[in-house]
Amino acid sequence: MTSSPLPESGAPLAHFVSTAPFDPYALKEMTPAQIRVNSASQLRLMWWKFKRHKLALASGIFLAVLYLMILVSEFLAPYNLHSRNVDFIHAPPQGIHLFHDGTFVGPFVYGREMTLDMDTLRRVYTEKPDDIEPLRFFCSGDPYRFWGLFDASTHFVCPAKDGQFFLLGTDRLGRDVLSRIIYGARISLTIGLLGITVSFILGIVIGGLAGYHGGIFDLVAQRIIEVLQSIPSIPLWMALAAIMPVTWSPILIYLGITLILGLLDWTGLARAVRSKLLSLREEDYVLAAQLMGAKSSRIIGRHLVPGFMSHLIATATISIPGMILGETALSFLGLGLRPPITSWGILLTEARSVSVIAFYPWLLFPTIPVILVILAFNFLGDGLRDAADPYK
Amino acid sequence: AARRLEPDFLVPLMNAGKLPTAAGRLPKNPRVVDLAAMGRDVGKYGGTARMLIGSAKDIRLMTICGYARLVGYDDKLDLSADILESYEHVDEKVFTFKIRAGHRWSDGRLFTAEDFRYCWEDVILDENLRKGGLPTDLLVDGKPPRFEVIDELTVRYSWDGPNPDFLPRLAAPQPLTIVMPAHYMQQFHQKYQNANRLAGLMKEQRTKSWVDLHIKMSRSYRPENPELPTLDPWRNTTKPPAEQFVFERNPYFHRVDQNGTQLPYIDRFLLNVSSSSIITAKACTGESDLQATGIDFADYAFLKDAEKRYPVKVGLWKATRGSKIALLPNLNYGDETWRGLLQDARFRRALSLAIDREEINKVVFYGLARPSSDTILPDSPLYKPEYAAAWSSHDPDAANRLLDELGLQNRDSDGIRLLPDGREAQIVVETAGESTLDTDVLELITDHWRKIGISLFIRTSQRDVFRSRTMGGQIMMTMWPGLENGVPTRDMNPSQLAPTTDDQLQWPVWGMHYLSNGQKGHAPEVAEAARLVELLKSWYHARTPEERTDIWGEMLAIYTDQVFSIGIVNQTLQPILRSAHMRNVPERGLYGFDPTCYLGVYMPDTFWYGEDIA
Amino acid sequence: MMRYILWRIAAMIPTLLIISALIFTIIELPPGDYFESYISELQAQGEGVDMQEIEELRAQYGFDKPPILRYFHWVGGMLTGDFGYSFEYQLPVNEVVGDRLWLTILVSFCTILVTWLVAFPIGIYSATHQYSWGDYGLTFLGLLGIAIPNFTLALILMYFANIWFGISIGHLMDQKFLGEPMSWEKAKSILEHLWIPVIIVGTAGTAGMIRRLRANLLDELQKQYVVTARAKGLHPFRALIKYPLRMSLNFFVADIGSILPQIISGAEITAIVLSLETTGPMLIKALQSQDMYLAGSFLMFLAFLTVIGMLISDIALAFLDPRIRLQGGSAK
Amino acid sequence: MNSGADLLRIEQLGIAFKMMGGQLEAVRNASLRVLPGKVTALVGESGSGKSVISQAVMGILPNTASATGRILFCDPENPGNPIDILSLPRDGKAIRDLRGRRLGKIFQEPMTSLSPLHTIGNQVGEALRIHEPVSKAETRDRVEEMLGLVGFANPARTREMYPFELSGGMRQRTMIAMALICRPSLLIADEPTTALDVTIQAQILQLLRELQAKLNMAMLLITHDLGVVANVADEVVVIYRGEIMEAGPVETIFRRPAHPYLKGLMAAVPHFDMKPGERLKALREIPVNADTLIGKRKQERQGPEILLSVRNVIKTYGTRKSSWFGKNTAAGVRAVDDVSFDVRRGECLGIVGESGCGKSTLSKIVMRAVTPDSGSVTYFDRDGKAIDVLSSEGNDLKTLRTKIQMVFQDPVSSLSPRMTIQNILSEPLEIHDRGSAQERKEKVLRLVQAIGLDQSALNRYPHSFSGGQRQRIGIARALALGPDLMICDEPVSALDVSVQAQILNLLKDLQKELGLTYFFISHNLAVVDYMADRIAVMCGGRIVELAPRETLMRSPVHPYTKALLAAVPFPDLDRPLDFAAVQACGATGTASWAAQFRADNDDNALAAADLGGGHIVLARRNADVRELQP
Ligand SMILES: Nc1ncnc2c1ncn2[C@@H]1O[C@H](COP(=O)(O)OP(=O)(O)OP(=O)(O)O)[C@@H](O)[C@H]1O
Ligand SMILES: Nc1ncnc2c1ncn2[C@@H]1O[C@H](COP(=O)(O)OP(=O)(O)OP(=O)(O)O)[C@@H](O)[C@H]1O
Ligand SMILES: [Mg+2]
Ligand SMILES: [Mg+2]
Repeated sequence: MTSSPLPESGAPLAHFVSTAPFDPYALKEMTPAQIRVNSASQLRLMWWKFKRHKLALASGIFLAVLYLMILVSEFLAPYNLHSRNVDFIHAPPQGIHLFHDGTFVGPFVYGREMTLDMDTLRRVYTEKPDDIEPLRFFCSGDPYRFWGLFDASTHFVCPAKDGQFFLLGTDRLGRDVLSRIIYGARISLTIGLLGITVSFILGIVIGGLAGYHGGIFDLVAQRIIEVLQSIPSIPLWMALAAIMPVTWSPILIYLGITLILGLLDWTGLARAVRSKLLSLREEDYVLAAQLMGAKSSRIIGRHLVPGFMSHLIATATISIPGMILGETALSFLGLGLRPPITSWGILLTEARSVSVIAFYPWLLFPTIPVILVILAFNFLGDGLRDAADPYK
Repeated sequence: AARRLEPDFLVPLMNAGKLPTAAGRLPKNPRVVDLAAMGRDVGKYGGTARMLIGSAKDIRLMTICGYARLVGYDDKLDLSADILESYEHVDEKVFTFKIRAGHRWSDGRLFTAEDFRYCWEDVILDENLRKGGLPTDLLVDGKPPRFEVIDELTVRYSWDGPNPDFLPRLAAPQPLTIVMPAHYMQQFHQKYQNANRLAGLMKEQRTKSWVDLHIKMSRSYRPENPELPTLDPWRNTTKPPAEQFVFERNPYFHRVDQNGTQLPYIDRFLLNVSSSSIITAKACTGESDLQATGIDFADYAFLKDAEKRYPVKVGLWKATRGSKIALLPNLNYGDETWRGLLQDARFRRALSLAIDREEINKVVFYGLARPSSDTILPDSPLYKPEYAAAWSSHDPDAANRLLDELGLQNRDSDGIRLLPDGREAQIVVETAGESTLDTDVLELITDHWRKIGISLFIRTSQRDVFRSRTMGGQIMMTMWPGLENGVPTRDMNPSQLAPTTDDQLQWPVWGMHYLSNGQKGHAPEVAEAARLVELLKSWYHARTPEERTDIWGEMLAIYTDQVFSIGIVNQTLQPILRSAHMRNVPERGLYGFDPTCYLGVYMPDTFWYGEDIA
Repeated sequence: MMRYILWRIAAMIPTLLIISALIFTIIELPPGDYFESYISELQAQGEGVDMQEIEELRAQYGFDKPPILRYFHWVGGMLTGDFGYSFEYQLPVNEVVGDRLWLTILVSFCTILVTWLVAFPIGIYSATHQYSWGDYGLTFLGLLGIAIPNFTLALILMYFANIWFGISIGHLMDQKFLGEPMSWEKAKSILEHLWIPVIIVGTAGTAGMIRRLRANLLDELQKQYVVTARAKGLHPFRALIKYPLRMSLNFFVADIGSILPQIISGAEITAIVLSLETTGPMLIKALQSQDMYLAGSFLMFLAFLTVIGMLISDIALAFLDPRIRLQGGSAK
Repeated sequence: MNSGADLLRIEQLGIAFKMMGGQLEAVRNASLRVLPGKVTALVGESGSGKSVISQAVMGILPNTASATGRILFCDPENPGNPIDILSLPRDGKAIRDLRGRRLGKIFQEPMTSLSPLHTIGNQVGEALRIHEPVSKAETRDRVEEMLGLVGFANPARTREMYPFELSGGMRQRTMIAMALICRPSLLIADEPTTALDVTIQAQILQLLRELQAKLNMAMLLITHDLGVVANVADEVVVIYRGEIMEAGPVETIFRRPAHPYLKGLMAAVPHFDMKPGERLKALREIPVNADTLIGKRKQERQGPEILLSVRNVIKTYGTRKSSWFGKNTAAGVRAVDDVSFDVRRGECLGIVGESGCGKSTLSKIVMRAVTPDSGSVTYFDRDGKAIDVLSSEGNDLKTLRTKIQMVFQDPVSSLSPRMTIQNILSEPLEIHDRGSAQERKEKVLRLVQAIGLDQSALNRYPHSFSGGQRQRIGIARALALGPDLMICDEPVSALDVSVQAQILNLLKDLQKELGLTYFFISHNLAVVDYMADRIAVMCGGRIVELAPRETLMRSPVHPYTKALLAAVPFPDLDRPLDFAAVQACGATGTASWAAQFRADNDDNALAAADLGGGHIVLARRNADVRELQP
């Protein structure tokens, strides 16, 4: 009996017996952290895992803030959605300054003057170096009707009295781009998600049933998918836009059409779900669940779809831009949202000529929130994916 | 100086003996264009002009801008003979046309009275070809003219009553067709072609009947048939469908400059089909040598900027429309209450007064247009300032008063007026929404009208359904360009001011009534509109110029005072882009379809390339 | 399997019939017809129309008859290879499409190719280098592509390509080559212009593909059989290509049926903005002007592609994953 | 035989897994070695870290693991230059060059270790293609040769098949073929024979020995079967909870076990000489209260005697290749061939048989997971109601699903990879709406404890368990609903003898107290002997012999049964297996059978002959019963 089980290389093995105390009933004692983990629910575990993904967490918080912001757009926007300033048409963005001539003044902008160059017919804005227009905060500005409920006029930030403050410039009617972006968030961040939800529910349910049951169910579902996929959205929009009643408000029409698009958009997902399930359903754990007497809905929902979660999350996050910008293509053809409603997509369609890119590039600012939101959703999706990943 | 009288372009053909020299190609008595008198320079031959068009159908621009007509307007809008050597008429009843001797079609065949005869007897009077009967323009009191061939080069049309419209119709952008290349067209005519050959041709052209074949092969307005002989300065050589249409000079064109050089100067026009959205961008990168369509005033700054980088020049012409855009209240609207209001002049006047035209002008037109009602421009000899001023000032108070007077004094909590039956006063304006201009202006008007308690909703739809829906009373108001011809002379037909056709969106049903001779639609129930119809009828019979002037005046007064259409601004500017090397393109001009035919009356055949030819 | 394929091909007939009826309805749905829009277009320019002639045309093309008759006429025509008549071009539909079809195929083919060439390596890279700078950077680029609407991207690219490289605005070739026969110069010009639409149309699909591939790969990378492959000494990259990638192809294969139609219709707006000589703008225009036979036959063509694509996709799926039983129910 | 330096030296190996809430130290301070040409057996409790060690040797630990210590591999190709595997870059060229070529590994769980999308031939030949410049044809030949060596009757056909078309044992043999194809110098075999019947097991062991002798191949053998250890190992290392307890030459270990754990292990081995009613001596006894565990009253054995009756069941699998062109069953495999038997209430019916003879298929037919071509399966309820298993619907089906439960042969793939153990175990309860959420939670905890895991297992996902642990989870899940009939397909194959004893005792207790009925498939004849009341022997899709346990064990009639019994390895150095005597005697080896048991290509030649006393044997119709008697 030796103290190490390992002899010299090549030497014959001696009999080694561990001398450590041995108690077959001994249990490893657990740290409090382990106990906490052991008694947590699966959701809680996921949340903990999610939290470890800093970027996802940040994205989540960013989106949460954004969604909170759309509740108070009226307050946050320095101007109203339709406030026009005919003296500041196509005004470029304005910088915020803190110091004037080396002295601290607080946030302010320099006043500007517009002259029309009659030769080229361009509006030229010159800063007046001694016209200091300090910004006001929690101030009274354009009156608005908060969510259409009560009148108010308090804004987070407003220009100086009789001054102007166009952080992101103005458009061709002299409307503040920043304010329009803030208002546009309302539509862009909400309605499209509705469409995604509808199409996801349909896609997963129909694709799931077709893939799981196969046979005649699959056959019918596939034919429906074929038919729907064969009808491009643009002619459909054209037809729908033509027959929608005039008296409906634009938002209602848009909502309706988004829903209809959602109702038509599920096919791609359904096919992906179906084909994945066609192979997943052959797995033993599905059989195990069947033998336990689980219903199809449970098998699809608890066993199959989770195995497919990463794909679903990726697809969902990737469809978000489509939904946010969904109306741009339509607006481009003159079928989309109409004033007085606006969205980021609409704002972008307003910048639809090369001259905008050459002369008024700030009209492309709405792409920035779009990019941010899309990135945030994607990173959030990454975090969710990882949280649901058992191997992590 | 020894001027070259033959374009290089034609020399190879002449050398090959396929083409005679200039003397052999020109009529004995060509039309001499006195460039000096027009303040232009004599040019030289050569060059290709590129032009961008939004769709293949736009090749008709060449017919419009080429502007070779039997009789045509000059840039002062005076009528004179163009293709014809001369014309004369007796009391506008008997018209005698004299053809230029030796004038040839573009294929070299002589242009004679036979071509008129063929068109009259074998086409217009042919029952198969003209199932619907004669074109209304050729009827006076429902009766066609008598047509006579006086000699080889002289023809005559005579009516019992006066037809003051006849010559203007021949000079119109889309002219009345009374002449066709008989030698060419006969091969497609049942009467002249044996059935076998005809069937073969039909098969070749994939038409179902010889009538279709004849119609297809004879289209001259949209010159899709490269074979069709023409009298225009350039003839199409490309068969559609195509992305690029090549127009080449017509070697037999009948105009010469004062030195006797045959026009046109420019050899070829290349028409490239582009989507309308990038025409501006392309024009700005020097890809067009002459561009007026597809570019808009809003792009002026961008176009102007291109001057720095590319050899192009941009000029601004004055648009001839009565109003750049106007609101047309549908007096035949289906809803009883609304119709009542819309037919009430006070209501229309209130709407008009409420609009702040200065603001619109400033925002959209850099203040360069002129606020005005929908009426004629000062460039017209018939113009009076009061027409433009009628109800076009910004006076919301007066507007409010008018509306109160009308019994719309009740308002809801949002300050929107209530109709007598309790509904909100919401006006839905339909627009084709093709440019942001319409929607921008409407957005501004929405605000203006809110101040008088009227709410405005914008609905964009395809413009092709406007006509039938307006007819059906489903559209309340449309946004549409104002009066077509803003620079009329007393000799031009004032029908645009009266309900005369079904495509006038303010009164299509009444227009239909007139158009169908009372068969369809119904007569105007508004007295002033009915009066306009009467005045129009009396214009036809007016004998003296003064009489016509008076009629025009009264019609214009009624039209503007009644605010049958709500004009916004007119005299807007149209950018005209041209290659910097191109000469003789006027700096200023009137731009419009009718009557100036876009560039037509300014004679693009006299444009030429200076310096090194591109 | 053979049986299944035959059965599927048979099932295509009723499917296509249903689709044709739907397409016909959609095209008929907007009020008015081609002639209405023709008239109003002329009027918008201030031109007059000869209503008489229009009425004649209407009668000639059966627009005075009930739609159902026209439908049967159309479907019957298509079966005999007659796709109807384009009013707009005043030519039979087959002749109108002409060159555009080839250019469309060229653009679509390049787009698909580029999408795959870009998406696969990047997707694989992102999955194997999860949360590396490369992963973040490429993800960002990809997402940028879909975050910017196609037409904006088109305008931007077109503008800068002109400013920087002097490439003429829009179109698939320089103006001077329009209508010319094919030549070396023309081909070069086409290539010069091609990358812009390819990038624009490709970006959206690329990003989606990258993200989904990445997600699927991440799932598969952990599977035991990948470990087995590694234990055999297979290079991790080759192992990835052979095992997880093939597994992840499932979603991709499921989608191939709709790739072509999607790209063709996704390119419509881009093609309009760039004024490409492809079928997209023609289709949109035909729809807008209600040039119904042109639009209808075109949509049917897309539908046909879709249906065929679905069949191919199903067969490919069965090849890809031997466990998949297309025929049967859930019992083995 | 060359016994130079150690081929593999593992020094002070420590392996820990990062987990939520801390680390899990799977291996601590483990040191062991393998001599060239020799076999070192690593035995130990389930979950003690054996597989993890083997993964570390291959350099394929999961990302979440971290290892310390040294693993020195001294390649005979490059002697005197030991490589520390742990220090090689992960998946770098150096380690890749070793893997597959010099180091072969047989994975514990063959199903999941094979890709479902690639054919057997493709996967087996892959290592060859990576490491050796071979042509296509050569690869094919070598693959076929290897497949033949591991006991496939028709290698050419097997090469074209997909893993899911194979039985558990066949997949395991595929793994073996895969590991051996490049003739590695060190083979790491993680439970290489658990899914094989004893005859094939003997054949494989024989093969390994030959390779050892011929190529001087060394082997790190991880196994629970002390019989195998006794027969092939040179040195034995005993590991318990990640620490080495005892090590020494095989002689020492078997003759003079010193550590209490090893002693306990030896004592827990089931053997054929157990008295009826004798319990296995598990290292740990976990007292189980059947009532609270299953939550059901002790029940009298009531109702009809027969619980399940299977009649003339036939199942033929078509192969995938043929399915491309219509249904072509002729080319298929007859997995179950006209099988009839009854299961009596409260008994344990053991099934043994050749690997690939259709046991799993049969059990799946009984569960209605596979539809047979013909035949019937009837279940008799406690109140005598007969339910046709194959066609029941609605309520009947629901009853069946609670009354019959199954333990899958392949534990990994039968557990949803994305559910925690907590969810997996409470799922059957949720499906059938048993108890409140809290009650379910408690019940799950009791189940987990009953199978020898602790609470910390609840929130982990299946992949993070050892093979044996997963197997136990499968058992716990089957128990959750308190079924009447449990179909256990190799339920304890991955368990070491002591845990196996624990589980078998648990099953026995439940049988006694609740009257549970078992349908028990196993290759371990000692286990079957311990558990079963009657035993059926299957071969080639048919039941060749069915008899009460005693009878079958003492006086087997069928040549296949006899061969089986002869091939059992004993954990006793004095009773070595006579490898020479073990011949291929399964469905492929029928030729050596006595004439009255051979069908000789006549489908209808054989019928069940009753020898009395419930002893039935499959023999020629015309055979005389007495002739058959031993
Ligand atoms: N990927 C993993 N993540 C976390 N823990 C793991 C992982 N793999 C194994 N373990 C744990 O490590 C310990 C050792 O596992 P290992 O698989 O080596 O056991 P084993 O000795 O092979 O047991 P068996 O005989 O049951 O297969 C077990 O407690 C197991 O739960
Ligand atoms: N899905 C399938 N498709 C085709 N053949 C199959 C399928 N499943 C099993 N088989 C074949 O059926 C036969 C019996 O398989 P089964 O799994 O029942 O064997 P087994 O007795 O359980 O063997 P083991 O002891 O090795 O697990 C085998 O030859 C196998 O190849
Ligand atoms: Mg293990
Ligand atoms: Mg089995």
